[in-house]
Parts: sequence; C-alpha cells; structure tokens
Amino acid sequence: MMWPEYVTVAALISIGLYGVMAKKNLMKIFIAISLMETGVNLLLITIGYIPEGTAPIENGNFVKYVDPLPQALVLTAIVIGLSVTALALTLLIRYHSKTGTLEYRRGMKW
Amino acid sequence: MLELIFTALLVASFVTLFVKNGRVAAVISLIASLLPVAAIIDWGNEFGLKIFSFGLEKSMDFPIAGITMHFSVTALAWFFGVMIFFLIPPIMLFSYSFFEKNRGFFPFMLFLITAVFGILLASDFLTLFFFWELMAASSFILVYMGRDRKAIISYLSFSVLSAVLILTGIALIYSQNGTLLFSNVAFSADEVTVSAIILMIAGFAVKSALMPLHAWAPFVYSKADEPFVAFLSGGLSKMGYYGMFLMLFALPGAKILQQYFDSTVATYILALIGAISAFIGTLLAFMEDDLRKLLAYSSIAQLGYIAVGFGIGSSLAITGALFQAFNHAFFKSVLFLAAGAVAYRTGKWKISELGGVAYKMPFTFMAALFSIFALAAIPITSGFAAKWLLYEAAVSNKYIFITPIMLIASVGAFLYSFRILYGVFLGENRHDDIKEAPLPMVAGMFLLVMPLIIFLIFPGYMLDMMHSALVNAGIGTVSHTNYVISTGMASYNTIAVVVGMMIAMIPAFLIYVLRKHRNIDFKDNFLAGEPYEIYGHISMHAANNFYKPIEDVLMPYLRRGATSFYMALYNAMGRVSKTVRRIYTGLSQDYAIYVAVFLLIIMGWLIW
Amino acid sequence: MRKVAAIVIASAFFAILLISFYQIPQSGYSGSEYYYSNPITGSHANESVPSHYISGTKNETGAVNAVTAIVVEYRGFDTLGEVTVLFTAATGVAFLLHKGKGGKKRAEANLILREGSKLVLPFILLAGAYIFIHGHLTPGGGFPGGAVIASGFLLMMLSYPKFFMKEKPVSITESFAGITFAVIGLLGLLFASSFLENFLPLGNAGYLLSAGIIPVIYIAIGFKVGSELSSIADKLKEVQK
Amino acid sequence: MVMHPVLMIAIPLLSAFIMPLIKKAHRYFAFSILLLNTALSILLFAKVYNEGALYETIAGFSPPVGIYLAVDNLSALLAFLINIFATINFLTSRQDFRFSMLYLLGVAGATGIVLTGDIFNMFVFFEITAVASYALVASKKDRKATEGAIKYMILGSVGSVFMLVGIAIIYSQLKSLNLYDIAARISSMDTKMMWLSFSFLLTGIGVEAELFPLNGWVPDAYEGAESNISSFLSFGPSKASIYAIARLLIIFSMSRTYELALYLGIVTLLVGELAAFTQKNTKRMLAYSSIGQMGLILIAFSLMDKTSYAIPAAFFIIVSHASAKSALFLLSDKDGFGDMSSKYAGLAGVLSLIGMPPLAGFWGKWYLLMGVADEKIWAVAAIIIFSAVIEAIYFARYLYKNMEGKESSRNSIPAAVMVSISIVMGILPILYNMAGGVLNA
Repeated sequence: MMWPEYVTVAALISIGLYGVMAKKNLMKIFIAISLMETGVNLLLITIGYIPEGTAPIENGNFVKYVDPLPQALVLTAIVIGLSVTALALTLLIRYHSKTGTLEYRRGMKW
Repeated sequence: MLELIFTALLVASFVTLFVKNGRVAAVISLIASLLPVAAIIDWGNEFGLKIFSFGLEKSMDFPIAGITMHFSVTALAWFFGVMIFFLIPPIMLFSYSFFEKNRGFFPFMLFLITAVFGILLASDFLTLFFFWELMAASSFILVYMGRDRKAIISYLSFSVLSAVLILTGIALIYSQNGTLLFSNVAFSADEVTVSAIILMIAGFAVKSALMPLHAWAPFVYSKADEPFVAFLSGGLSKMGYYGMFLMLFALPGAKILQQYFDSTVATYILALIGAISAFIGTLLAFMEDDLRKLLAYSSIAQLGYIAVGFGIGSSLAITGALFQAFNHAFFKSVLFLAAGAVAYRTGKWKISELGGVAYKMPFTFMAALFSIFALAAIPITSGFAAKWLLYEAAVSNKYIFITPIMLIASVGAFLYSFRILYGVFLGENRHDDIKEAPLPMVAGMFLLVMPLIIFLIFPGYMLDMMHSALVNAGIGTVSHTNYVISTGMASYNTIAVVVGMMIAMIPAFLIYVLRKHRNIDFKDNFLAGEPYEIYGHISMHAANNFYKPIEDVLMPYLRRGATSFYMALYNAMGRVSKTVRRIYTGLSQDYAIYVAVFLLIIMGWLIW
Repeated sequence: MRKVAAIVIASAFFAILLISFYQIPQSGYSGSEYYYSNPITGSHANESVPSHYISGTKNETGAVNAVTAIVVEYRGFDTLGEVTVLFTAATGVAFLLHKGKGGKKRAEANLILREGSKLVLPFILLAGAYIFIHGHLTPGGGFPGGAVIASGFLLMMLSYPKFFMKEKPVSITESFAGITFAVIGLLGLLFASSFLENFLPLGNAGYLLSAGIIPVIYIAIGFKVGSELSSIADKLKEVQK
Repeated sequence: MVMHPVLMIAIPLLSAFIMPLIKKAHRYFAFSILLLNTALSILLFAKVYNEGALYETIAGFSPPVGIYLAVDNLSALLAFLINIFATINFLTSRQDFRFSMLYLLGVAGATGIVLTGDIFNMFVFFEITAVASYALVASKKDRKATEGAIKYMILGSVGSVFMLVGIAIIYSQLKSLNLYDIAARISSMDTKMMWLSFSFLLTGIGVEAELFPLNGWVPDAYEGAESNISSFLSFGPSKASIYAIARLLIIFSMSRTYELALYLGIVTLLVGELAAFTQKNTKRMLAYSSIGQMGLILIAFSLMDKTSYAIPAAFFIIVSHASAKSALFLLSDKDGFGDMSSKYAGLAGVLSLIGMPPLAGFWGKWYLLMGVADEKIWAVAAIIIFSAVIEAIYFARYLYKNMEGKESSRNSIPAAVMVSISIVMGILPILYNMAGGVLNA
C-alpha cells in the first residue's frame, strides 16, 4: 500500500472538486479541473506501479517491470486533458470579451 | 379486396393532400368514402341487410412491419360500421359546398375513415390500438386546423391519456394471456385483468366524452370545422362505445367484473356516470349561448344514455343503448351540419345573435327540426324508441337512482332543443339578406335524416341489424316485428303511434288549412300589439337569458365542474414545474455539487 | 454557505476515495486472478494482459519500449483517437478564435533572450526530433517530442512579440501527419488483416530501423503534436489583450 | 467487399485530417463522407443482421491485448442512426471548413462510442465527441452559446475525470480494459470496488447521457447553441452515451444496478417533463423534453434483464427521439411553421414523440408498456402515463405557438426528411424481427 501516492491522488481530486463546486472565477474552475485530471493521472500511474519496478524497456537483464499499460493510458489522458484545457482557455477568452468578466453574470437559468 | 379498400382510401387521402381545389377534393373524397359503405352493404348479407353482394371477403391477415395484423368483420363491427360509414358520404356532400379551398380537411378526413375502418375490422388488440392511434392522430390534425389553443391542448392531452390507458390495458391483457387475438383472449377474474378492463374502458370513455373525461369536448366541438365535428360527435364518439362494448360484452368483461367484485358495482358505476353525464350535460347545454357548445354539451348528455344502457347490461338496455347510439349518430350529425350551414350563411354562432333563420333557410330548418325531435325523443321519432327501451330497462332493473336522473335529463333535452329551435330558426327575423344553403349541403342533411325516418316507422329493422351482434355476445335480443317492439312490460307499436300522432295532427292541420290565417308580425306577437317604438331598444330575443333563473341557481355549482378541476390541476402542475425548474440554477458550481452529491449517494446506496 | 457545502462534500469525497484506494492491491499484475479470457473465442489465457505486453513486445512488435509498443501498436487505436482529440481541440481553438488579429504591443525581449533563443531553437527542435524518432527504443515518443518542438516555437513567441506561425505550413504539416497516421492504419487493413496492423518488417529489436510501423507513426505524431501545440499557442497569443 | 466497421471511424477521421487541404469544397467533401459512412453502416447492419455479432480486432492482436470493435444488431442500428441523421443535419450547415471538420470528428466519435468494445477506447471516443461538441456549441459566437459551452465543458470534464477514475479502479482489479472480458470476470471483483467503479462510470457517462441530476448543462447548451447543433447533440452524443450506459448495465449485470437505473430513469423522466411543462423558450423546452426522453430510454434499458421487450422499446424510443427531437430543434431557429415541410416536420415530429403510429415513437411506447406490464411494475406504468399526458400538453402548446408562422425555417426540408425516417423506421419490417416473434400473437 502506497500511502503517499494515494493520499495525494485523493487530495488532488477532492481539492479539484472543491474548486469546481466553490470557486466563482471560471479560470479557477478550469484550474481545479486540471487538478482533478492530474489526480487521476497519478492514480493510473500508481495503480500500475510495482515496488522496485523499473520502466518497461527491455534492456537484456531481466528486472521487475512496472505495468506498462497504465503509462500508455496516462499518456492519452494527459493529451486529452491538455486539449480540453486549450479549448477551455479559448472559450474563457471569448466569454471575457463578451461579458468583461470571468464569472457568471445574469447567466441563463431555469 | 379488403386491402384494396384500405389502399384506395389511403391513396385518395394522399391525392387530396395535393389537390388545392376544394370541390375536386370533395368529389374524390365522396367517391372514396363510398368504398367502406359498399363493403358494409356487402357484408350486410350475412348480418341482416340484404341489398346486394359482390363477394367481399370477411377477414384478412395482413403482414406489415414484421407483425401480422388480423382483420375480420364481426356482427358488432358491422353494426357500428352501418352507424358510422353511412354518415360519411352525406358529410362529404355537405363539405362540397362548405369548403371553397382544400385546407386539409379532406385528406385527413379520409385518413380518419381509414383508421375507423381499421378499428372496426381489427380482430386483435395491436391492430385495434394501431388504428385507434391513427384515428387519434388524424383527428388531432383536424382539430389542430381549428386553431384554438384550448381545443388543441385539451384534445391532444386527452387523446394521449386515452391512448396510454388503452395501451396499458392491452399490455396487461397480453401479459395475462400471451395473445392479442380477440378470439384467443380468455379473461379470468383476477386483479390484473380487472384493472386492464377498467383502464381500457376509461380510455374508451375519453373518446365518447363520458363525464369526468369530457373536458375536451366543448372546446373541440366549438372550434373545429363543422363537417368534422359532425363526424366527431356522430361517428368517432361511437368508437369509444364500440371499444366498451367489445370489452364488456364481446369479450365478456362485464361478467368478469361482476365475478371479481361479487356484485354489479362496476357496471352500476358506469351507468351512474352515464346518467350523471346526461344530467349535467343537459344542464350545461341549456345555459350555453354558443350554438356549437350547446350541441357539444348535448352530445355529452346524449352519449351518456348509451353508457347507462351498457351499465345496466340487460338485453333491453343494450338494445336501447345501441339504438340510441345509432340515432345520435345521425341526428347529431344533422344538427352540427345545420349549425354549419347556418354559420355558412350568417357567419354567427351565438344563439343570441341568430334568429328567424327558418324563414330564409326552410330546408335546413326542416332537417334540423326533425333531428331535434329525435334528440328530444318525441314519440313520433326513432329517438323515442331508443329512450323508451332504456327507461324500461332501467325501471325493470330497479335502478331507482338512475331512472329519475335520466328522466330529468330527458326533460332538459326539451328545454335546450327548444332554444335551438326558437333561438336560431324561429323568432325575430334578423337575417334578411341570406338565402337557403347550397343544394349539396341540404342534400347531405336530408340524406342523414332519412335513416331517422326509416327507423321511426320500422324500428324492427334496427333490432334485426343488431341481432347477431347481441346474440354473439350472448346477450339475447328483444322480441320484435318490423314495427312492434315487445318487452316484458309493454309493446311499442310504431304504426299505432304514428297513426295516433297523425290523427292528433289532423285537427291542427285542418285549422291551418281551412281557417283564413294572417301573418302577424313578430313584434306584434311579442308586444301584444303595442307600438314597438315606445319600448325603445328592448331585447325581443326570447332565447337570450331564457333560463336565467335556473342559471342563477345552478351556475355556482356547475362552475366547480370538471373543466375547472382540470384547470386547477393544470395550474398546480405549472407551479410544480416552476419549482422543478429552479433546480437548474444556471451556475456550473451548483451543477458540480449535484454531480458530486449524486455520486456520493449512489455509492452509498450501492455499497451499504 | 456554498463553501461550507463544498468543503463537506469534498471531504466526504476525500474519505471515500481513500477508503476505496486502500483496497487496491499492489501485488503486481502477474497473479492468476488477472488471467484474461478472449471475448471472441471465449478461451482462457494463462497470463494477464500486462504480462503479455511485457513478454510479447519484442516478438510481436519489434519494439523494446513496451509503453511505446502499447501506445502505437497494441492500443494504437486509442492513440489515433488521442491525436484526434488534440486535433479537434486545435481545430476548435482555430474555429473559435480565428480572425483575432493583433493584440496590444508588448515590449521587445532583451538582446540576450532574443539571440539566445535563436541559438537554442535548432537544438530544441533536434532534441524533439530525437525523442520521437527513438520512441520505440527509449522513453519518450511522439507526444513528448512534439511537445518539445512546440516549446521551441513557444520560446520564439515569447522572445519575439511579432513572431507568428504561418498558418498554411502549420496546418499542412498537421494534416499530412494526421493523414499519414490514418493511411498507415488503412494500409494495415489492406496489406495485413486489420486496421493499424504492422505490415513492415520488424527488423532487429533495439535498432533504429526496427519495429515496423512504430517509428513511422511516431514521427507522424511528433510532427502533428508539434504543429498542433504550436498553432494552439499561436492562436491563444493572437487574441491576447 | 469485406465489411470493416473500423472504416466507419477511420474514414471520417482521415477526411477531417484532409479537410484543411481542400478548404474550398469542404461542404461537398464532408457531405459525401457522411453519405459514405451511412452506406457503410447500412452494409454493416445487413452483415450483422445476417451473420450475427461481428468482431473486428484492431492492429491484429486478439482482444484483451488489443482493442477490438464489437458490433451487434443494436449498435449497428445506432451507428446507422447517428450517421444518417448526421448526414441530413449536415445539409443545414453554413459555416467554414473548420465547422465541417469538427462535425465529422463529432460524428466519428459518437460512432466510435457505439462500436467499440474497449472501455478506455470508449473513453477516448467520448472525449472526441465531447471536445467537438464543446467547440460546436460555442460556434454561434454569442454570449449565450459561450456560456452554454463553458457549462457543458465544466461538467463534461468533471464527468470524464470520474469516468477515468472508474476505469482505473476496474483496471486495478482485473488488469483488463476489454468490456467483454470485464463482463466475464466481473464476479471475481471485490464487491465494494465493483460498486465504486460502477458509480464513477455511471456518473461520468451520465453527464453526457443527460441523466438527472448530472444534466445541468443541458438546457443552457441546447439553448445557446445554433439550432442545427442542438439537433446534433440530441441525436449524436446523447444517444451514443445512453447506449454506453446500457452496455455498462450489461457488464455490471446486477439486479441492483438495474434497479438504480430504473429509479434514475424515473427521476430523470419526471424532472425533464415537469421542467418542460412551463418553459416558454422553445429550445429550452425541447431540451428539458430531451432530458425526459432520456429518462424514458433509461427506464427501457433498465428492464433489460427482466423482459425481452426492453431493447426494442429503448431502440424505438431512441429512433423516435433522435429523429423527431432533432427535427424540432432544427425548426427552432424560427418561431412558427411557415411552409409546408416545416408544418409536416413539426406535426409529425410531435406525433412521433407522443407515440402515434405508424411513427417509431408508437412502437417505443408499445414495447415499453408491454415490458412494464409483463413485469407488473404498476408505479412505472402510472409514471409513464402521467408523463405522456404532460408531454402531450406542452407539445400541444408548442404546436399552437408555432402555428402562425410567417417566415419559414431555413432547415425545414432536412427536418422533414429526418421525421420521415421516423416513419420509415416505424414501418420497416426488418426492425421488428429483431424483437423476435414476441408480437406475432
């Protein structure tokens, strides 16, 4: 059981969630989402990790390799997170230029 | 052959959709509407109407959409077919003059006819429901053309209510029986079947405008095109009773209900609802100023009697009910058409604004007059025979509560018929510049009056026609000859009655012919010869506020009727809806809280 | 009020996540409880999926880096999707921000930064290219390589306020790289039996020219990611106020 | 020709990559690709229908090791639906080549969700569709569209994080990402972990599938977006996601999950219909109504383990909702049905949604109530009846409101074609054989 990693994961996701729920500024909300994504990526890596494992690159001498699949998944997840962030920034720029603020003002409801 | 009729109707419907000229469309529709009539006449050879035969098959299995639709004509369906399909050609004839341009009445009317044809021929529940929904859809579009908000909303919501109730019932029956064919369905007295029967009857009751489910009728009847309303009231409302008859007697649901409740309470409630419909419908009718709404309430009332008959369930009662249904189909169609013809010439619907139309439109008046006689069940009309059978059934079954209600309602029918007669057709002549309705309209109305006259003299023919339907349902028939109906209590000899009435009429006729009479101006009549001028502008229109005292007494109670109940429900739903919409606060932070809480809750629910 | 609710919910979340992570086993991936079954044939295997990757990478793909083998070969379809997501985002950014010309003038960077970045740029690009070309041999690959390349252009944007990526060459590179990836996939369908299947000789594992289509795809990805990230940065910079 | 389902994903992706090179003819190009995809999906369905479920491995590795596509009748049909509606809807696009690219990518993503047999791959396709949809929603370039897109994006990102957590938990237990491998070995999973992963996945996918209470973004995004994009959202991502939830239910085949889905469906149905009841803004009303319909579909899917009517019911509701609601959204750019084809589309669409034959909605209602009656779940029957009436009322109001139209919607002909598909689907016999002989009484 790897306490530090898992505590970090849980903390990142919870803090991110808190940010999404409580922050008014949209920029901060997207930062919070990035935090959550980082937390999940760390979770995936941690799941694949074996104590004393090495990177799964074969170099002749047999050693204990860590699980390579989560690393591949994380690669994908990072890129996806990056894409979403890029698009989010774009939308925030637009929102700011339309309303002059990064908070909901007289937004759509009901 | 049978599929040819369906195809021809559908093709005609599509063709008329693209014909802009109303006359051409009317002719096409008229010809197409003769097809089901021909089919009915052909099948009549088996069921008691021998005219001619061209050998149309009686059943058909039609595979469509991966399922098989079963069609076959039964005695019951045939009787209702006679009732409904003979209405249509005259209505089409009427529409020939009524619609200058084809705005969609004809195609959807033909579609509606197809649907009704399908309902009557259906011999399994899926087919029945399929065509039932087609009927609902096409009639909704016809209502939609009336462009009235309340009519559209109420008709669509009640149609859907009816459809889902029926569908649920069908689904329950299927889950109990594993089959949908009428011939294979065997009811048993368990709660699933009983609730299925009750749900389906409630669903059918919507279409026949029984009292708590009637709220759509006044709006729809007063706003849609007249020929359609004539068919809606005359024909489509009978489809509800067809379904009820099917559920109660053809598939013996009435027996099951009796078995399950160990008493006739369920059918008694049906009869009671029918009687209340008749009573309240009548009350509402004679206070109504809008001619079409008056006729709508009158329809509700008259249709209530049929439910009474079904509820009583004796052979006498059912015979009376079917007879009443038949009469109502024709006289109410004529009345709506006559109202349409009057409006066609005058452009007015309010009784208080009409008057003296009969002087200019005598033929319309005659058709309407006869229908009103039938409606009010005056003894020389076929309406009387039907009501008489019903009363006798109610009395002989000791329905001591229902009988008086019906009698009062029947008296009420006189009251509002009088208003139609006097307020619209007689009285002060306010319309000098109108002329008689066009010939096709008059012809249509007179064609519809014909059956009323035939069955006035020969009610036995009517009983012959429903004979096999009743026998198949195991109900038994009333003994009769062509013009004598004999029940346990008495016998009704139409020849004697007609001759008696004639004899009574002779003195009046002689007086009219022999004595020199002079026409008295209406104003003199009204003011007993005093000079009109001294009164200034007084309303001489007797139909205006005619029943004011009764209205003053009853209106406070009637105002809390079903319609206002539905309105209250509607408003309450609106408030609930507004509250629910508050969930969507428009803040993504709140939504994120929902997501997180949802996740926590389902985790908790699943794990612990 | 909202903050209190958020704190309560977030801490509940924290607790639940911790409790659930507590139960995640760390016993590696080779236990018999992880033995997979083939969903098509229904047969059961005597190994788990990750151990298949570890043992089979060299023989089945010719690559040495198991992560690369998974990213490009075993789960190459995911990677195609991933590239597509990035592509979608880049397109979206361009779609939503296009014609945002100019922005306020910024002060020029100082001489050292300007000249220095000119000096390092080729090396950065070279390093990026090295990373994605050797993706099947060493840690790294198309994505990190592309990101390094984009960082070079980002550096240029920072030091030269008037530095703009030319839209046309960037988008053509982007397109061609994407087309290469998809076409290689389709060629796999044509020459071998399934989409993205290797149809080139595997070569000697451990050498640069080995592992069949992996280097080709990774080079394409490297170009694609590089150009996309640069164009995103460029677009976001354009509208800066 | 050997039919490869992967082409239905690869070809749109490839053509999206090609698109910047041929900016001029982008509309024709994208349209022909969509047509091609539709044709492929028809071929695919024919093949699956005749030969049974189809598996296609990707990159030549047998499934749990590699990714594979698993196509059965339902997924082939859904792929067909998504593609054909996308084709028709695309006729209404009037924007530049980037729009066409995003649109193609969105469609490819939705198709991928439906076809794939791998949970992580599904996640990737979810992201493709989602990212494309965010951009498409924002394409209107006004404040409302941006706001809707931002809300969609925030919830979508949170959802995707949760989905990934769910995937991670499953992976930590089974070391496999293949849906069917997971389904086969789910019983060997620790129960608590199983429920955890199920909750995370349900929440993650539920955001896209518009389930209450995860659907906060729905009304805003639908209202803000251009009408053809609202239409796209209602037949593309949402339908693919609800199908993904159905798959999730099949994988975690436990009576409790089905029960949960049933409750969720009921709540979603009621909230959606009630919220639509007094909504004055047409697009918002349609959005709430979509939520309700999604609940209905989920109710149908949640009866999957009990009755064979469930899947046909869900399918027909999906068809009816996808065609009719998309058509109504297309018409919502103008108030009122001005011309003949928009009148037809509006009326037939509403009639399909409230379940009139021979439109597809009728069969949905029919099968659903059959299933409910089979199971004798009275409360559900009552709720369905109640919601049907509510729906009828607000749609009647909608029809009334739109009756007097002076100017006609620019999208009226595509909308009419879309609704016609609902009719064709309602009559096409082949679909009923799917349901087996249950109807041949």
